[in-house]
Amino acid sequence: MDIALATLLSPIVLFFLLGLGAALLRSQMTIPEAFAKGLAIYLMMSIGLKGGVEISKGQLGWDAGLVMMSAVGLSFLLPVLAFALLRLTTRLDRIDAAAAAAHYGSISIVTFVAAGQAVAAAGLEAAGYLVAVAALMEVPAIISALVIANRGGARSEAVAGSDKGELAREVLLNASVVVLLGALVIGWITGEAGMQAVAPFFVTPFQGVLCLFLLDMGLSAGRGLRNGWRQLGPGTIAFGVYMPLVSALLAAGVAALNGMPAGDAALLITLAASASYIAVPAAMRLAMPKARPSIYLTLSLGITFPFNLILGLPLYIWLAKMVSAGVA
Amino acid sequence: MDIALATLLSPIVLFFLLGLGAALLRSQMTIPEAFAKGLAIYLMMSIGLKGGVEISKGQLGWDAGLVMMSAVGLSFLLPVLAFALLRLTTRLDRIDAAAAAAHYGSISIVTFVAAGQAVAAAGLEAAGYLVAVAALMEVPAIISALVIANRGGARSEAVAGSDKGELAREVLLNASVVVLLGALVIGWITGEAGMQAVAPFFVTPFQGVLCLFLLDMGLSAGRGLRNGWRQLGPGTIAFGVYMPLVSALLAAGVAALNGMPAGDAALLITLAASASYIAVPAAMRLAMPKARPSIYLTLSLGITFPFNLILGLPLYIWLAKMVSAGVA
Amino acid sequence: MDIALATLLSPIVLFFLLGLGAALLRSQMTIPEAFAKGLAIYLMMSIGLKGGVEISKGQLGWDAGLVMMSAVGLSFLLPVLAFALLRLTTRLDRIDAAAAAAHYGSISIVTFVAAGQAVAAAGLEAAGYLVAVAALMEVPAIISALVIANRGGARSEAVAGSDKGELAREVLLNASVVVLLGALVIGWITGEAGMQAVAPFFVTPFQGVLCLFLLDMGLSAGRGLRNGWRQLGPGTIAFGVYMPLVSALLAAGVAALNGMPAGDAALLITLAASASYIAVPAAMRLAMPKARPSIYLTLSLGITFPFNLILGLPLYIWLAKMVSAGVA
Amino acid sequence: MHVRYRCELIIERMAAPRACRILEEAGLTGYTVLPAISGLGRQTRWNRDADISASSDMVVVVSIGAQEQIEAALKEIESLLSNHIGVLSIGEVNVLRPDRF
Amino acid sequence: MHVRYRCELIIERMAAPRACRILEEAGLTGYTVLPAISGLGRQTRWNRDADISASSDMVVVVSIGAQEQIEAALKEIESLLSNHIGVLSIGEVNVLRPDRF
Amino acid sequence: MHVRYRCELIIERMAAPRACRILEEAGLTGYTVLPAISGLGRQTRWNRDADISASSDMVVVVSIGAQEQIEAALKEIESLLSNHIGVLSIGEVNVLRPDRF
Ligand SMILES: Nc1ncnc2c1ncn2[C@@H]1O[C@H](COP(=O)(O)O)[C@@H](O)[C@H]1O
Ligand SMILES: Nc1ncnc2c1ncn2[C@@H]1O[C@H](COP(=O)(O)O)[C@@H](O)[C@H]1O
Ligand SMILES: Nc1ncnc2c1ncn2[C@@H]1O[C@H](COP(=O)(O)O)[C@@H](O)[C@H]1O
Ligand code: NA
Ligand code: NA
Ligand code: NA
Repeated sequence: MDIALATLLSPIVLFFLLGLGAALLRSQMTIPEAFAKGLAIYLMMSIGLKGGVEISKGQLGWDAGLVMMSAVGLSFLLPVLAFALLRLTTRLDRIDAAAAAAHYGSISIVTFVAAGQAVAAAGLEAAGYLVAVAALMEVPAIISALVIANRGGARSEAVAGSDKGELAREVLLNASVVVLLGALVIGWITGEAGMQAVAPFFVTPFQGVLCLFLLDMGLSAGRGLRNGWRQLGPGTIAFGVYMPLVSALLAAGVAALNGMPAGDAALLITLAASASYIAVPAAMRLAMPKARPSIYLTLSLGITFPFNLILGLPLYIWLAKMVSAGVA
Repeated sequence: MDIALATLLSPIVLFFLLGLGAALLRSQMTIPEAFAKGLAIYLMMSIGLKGGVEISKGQLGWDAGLVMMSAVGLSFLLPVLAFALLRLTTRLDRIDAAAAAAHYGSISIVTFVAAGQAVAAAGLEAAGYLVAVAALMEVPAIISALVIANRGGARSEAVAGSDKGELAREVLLNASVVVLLGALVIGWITGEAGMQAVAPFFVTPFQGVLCLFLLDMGLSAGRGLRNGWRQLGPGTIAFGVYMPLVSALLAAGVAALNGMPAGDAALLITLAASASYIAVPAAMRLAMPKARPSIYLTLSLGITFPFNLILGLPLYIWLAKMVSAGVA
Repeated sequence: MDIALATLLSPIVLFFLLGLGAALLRSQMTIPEAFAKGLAIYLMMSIGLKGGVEISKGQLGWDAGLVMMSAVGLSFLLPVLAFALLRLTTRLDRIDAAAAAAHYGSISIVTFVAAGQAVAAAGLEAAGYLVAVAALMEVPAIISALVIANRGGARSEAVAGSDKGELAREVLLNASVVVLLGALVIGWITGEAGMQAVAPFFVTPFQGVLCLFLLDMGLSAGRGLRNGWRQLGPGTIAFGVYMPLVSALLAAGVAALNGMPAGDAALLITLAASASYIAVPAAMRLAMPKARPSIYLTLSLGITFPFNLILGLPLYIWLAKMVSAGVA
Repeated sequence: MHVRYRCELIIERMAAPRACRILEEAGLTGYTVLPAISGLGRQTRWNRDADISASSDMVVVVSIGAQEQIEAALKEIESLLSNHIGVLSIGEVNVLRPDRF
Repeated sequence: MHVRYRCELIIERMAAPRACRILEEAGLTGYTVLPAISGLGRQTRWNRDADISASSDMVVVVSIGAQEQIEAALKEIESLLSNHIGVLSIGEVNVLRPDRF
Repeated sequence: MHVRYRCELIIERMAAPRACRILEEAGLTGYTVLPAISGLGRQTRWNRDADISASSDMVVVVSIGAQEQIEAALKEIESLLSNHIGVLSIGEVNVLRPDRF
């Protein structure tokens, strides 16, 4: 399959593999956190701006609104499914399972970007409002997971020292929501004209920055795997591989129902299939401190992310083509 | 007014507002200090280089020399005025008033850059040596403020552990003076030819980097306001708005006397109207440790900076046009 | 000499001098470590990619293989020579001398890059595989130095708490080896086509980033000199200047024997003449903790690096032209 | 000099604001938060620069205070540590200007 | 092991060099400066990443020394703290190689 | 509360993993590593942001533990410090949940 090979040999995947390999070989090299965090903000600004400019060109119609609502629905729903699967097939307790489930309902913005590039490489086009879809899918999964976790017996009391609004602020105003949605609106307002001035920073070098960021993600994923894989049973590891496929199928259904064109469908499917590894872990430390990061992070960053990046993407594009061909 | 609206809707202003809003809503998002400091050095290198290259193209005449001297004079003078106004209209004590006054005699390089862009958007041109003017205006205000503070009764004894040269080094060799003047000289030496090689880094992406930096400034300004506004009385807040106007009028007079063209005049006026929020606060911690940062920073970064960025710039350009029209 | 002047007035040298001057004047300005480390990784990725793409265009023949082997030999050999010279002409003890010697057998990637630019400015061309040569020359010198240090009397016992593999991992999998070789292979695989997508980040702004990095190196070198020069006797200081010349002559011989074209020869000579200041110092802290960083760093970063950058490069290019003319 | 107590709480970065609120409410006059870069516990082995999610990062909260205030904070901190990862230790120190604590 | 003193000074970043000079002149053989990321005092609430001016940043200076040297530094540090923001605390510790302090 | 010991080792960054291995092997249940930004010793004066090689950087390893484990680590640490630059100090502290150490 050509797309599969092209994906595998793209610089971003190769740099990810470089980082992964170095970490697995126990290299001590690191990319400073402050630098990587700066790059992450750059990436989100860039994605938001580009999405906003795309939106400003066309018109947001009813169909986009419907897709957004379905996506929010998916994000609410997927954790329920993920939780059920985890409880049935693994020994994770309620809290650990709920926390892991939250990650799978939410999204990974880097996977989304990689999908965007694979979509373009496959000669398809994607609408700008999908960036808004990405931002909208970040949060609902967290709410679902909280509800699931709290239903289990003892109502969760407030943790000592916690402040009423802090969880809401962390969930609704975390860096990725603020920057993604903010830049989207700014791109929308300033449009193509405003973009021209900042494109040499936010558009042209984007792919290269992504390489650097993926090198860091590879290092993180590799170290996470090395420290954490022992805590994952085979059932949990399998979940990290089949859950994205389950989500992808569900999202493909949603895409078919909405009659989405192939490019858009591929991105929606990827969003559903991807798992969060920055925003949700932070929220989980506040909301479910007893859930173990070594479980949910190793799953999401160590297993699902590489799987999606290397094997998932070509599959999701193929699926999107099937779906939109069936529709057309 | 078209310029006003264009300013308000420029990406840099919008990103500033995004940061400001996020901070006021108590988002916890931050941009790592190490990353922001790196960006600040980048911005100053870029500004310095561009100014130097501009200078290398033409010739620095007597008129430029006169403007530089007047600007230094302004920087010495403005703190005296600011101090008098603060003492008359607020309850700040001598030390707090002197420290705040120092900020208003010195300059904000980001405001200067934003003015440069607004000037270009208004179809005007500005000379390269204004960068040198900016660098020259950083320091004199600090000296003025020190003299003012020390005149009040008890001569200030040396603080325990202080080293004779340390204040001079901090004031004359801080990052912004070193990088701005250094890059200016380097741009001057290497000229257009040397610039070509580095323009893809220092020129083309500049605007985009500025957006990222202004997002951070918005976050800082918003947090400063939230923590600090209670300590500012209405008189002090009003000062943060009218003082830039007073400075602008004085600088407009200087521009008229020097017969400066509109673009140059707009930049000089902006420099006078702007208030420092990095170099002077640092110097104040050394020189007047008892002055409260919560006063001078909230004033300069929380009130005057947004005022200048959003409302001031169009005004200063208009003022500059008046002045240079009157001259011509 | 035109090349000499052009080198001296290139932006990168001027920014280095700016940093050096500021540090010697005791400016407190710094570039945050996290930011500088991020830039260093960027630079190595860029160099590696470019080298890899170059290799992908042509064919790696026997001659390249021979050069690589000779370069590895040089890296093994130079520390022996450096050690002997240090022991004969200075009062450094065995450990300090061996540690310093390791730096001179290894290489400085920034000097290599500056040489690449000087070579291009001189109208010469250099082959891509020289990047691989650079990566290969990093490590052997460390091994030589360890052997030398251990031969002296008491066999070194393992330091408490040390882990068998840690030194090997530090030496073979440090950031510069991983990133340089990794990016080289990636560039080789993706070739010109893959490079196009990332060139706006890794190629076009490279020179500008280098300016920023050299500003930081100037600051480091200046501070190192100020703190450390007292510990260096005149013999040691002289070594920092003549050792690169000795290495250059040896490398020129190797280049002649291999019949290398002038551009390639200039780079090989520069590699031999340059001294490491990041990878080897880190390895020395692990392998020879008793050697004093104030000696080897001041030598390598404070004396040899500026010497090579400012005076050495034109010389090495001239030498390379002689050698390749003699060959042809 | 006067005897006071130095309370040092090694705690997850995300939970630090909760710890700080507890200290503030117990009447301690101040605290300072220091970053950490890596660590080992019974369950975790973490490294700041090697984990892009930063979800295992710890910080150290140091607060100098009088016995009374520290005791007032103890119970709540114990409760916090029943949910969050962390280690509390309290040492005796001498301070200048005792009225400040 | 031998008894020495651990002097910990939480102080404004800009004033830290002054504190360090005092320690050095008092004959202490060394010190180490640690960064802080946020804090609360009676007057300030600061956060390193949230203040672009960095003018409220604090650092922590730790110096292990003998009683004599620390006492020699105390008066000057007290004077420093009358101008600059900061908190000093001194605790008893045990050290190896006592001749080094 | 219960008496335990706070072991603080100021040590070269490159040698910190060695120190940590020693602590771990001695049976200490955990440690936390803090970054330092500058320092002065009898031989060195260093600053993190001012040295691109980072070869003089120090870190601070803090470990709270029981006397027994700390004593078990002492000899090896002493040996480590005969090779590497560093300062060890041990103070008495009170902890909650003593069984954890
Ligand atoms: N005894 C200890 N001394 C110092 N830090 C500790 C100790 N135990 C745990 N920590 C810190 O707390 C984190 C979590 O510990 P744990 O909950 O035991 O896995 C570790 O990664 C360390 O950073
Ligand atoms: N009791 C305390 N314990 C620890 N740190 C403190 C304490 N009091 C003040 N600080 C630190 O010193 C800074 C200034 O304190 P203040 O001068 O009281 O506003 C605070 O922001 C804290 O970082
Ligand atoms: N007495 C001390 N107190 C705190 N830190 C110290 C002390 N002595 C040395 N250090 C730290 O250890 C480093 C090396 O010290 P030295 O081996 O004495 O040159 C210094 O740069 C300081 O960071
Ligand atoms: Na998902
Ligand atoms: Na001004
Ligand atoms: Na060499």
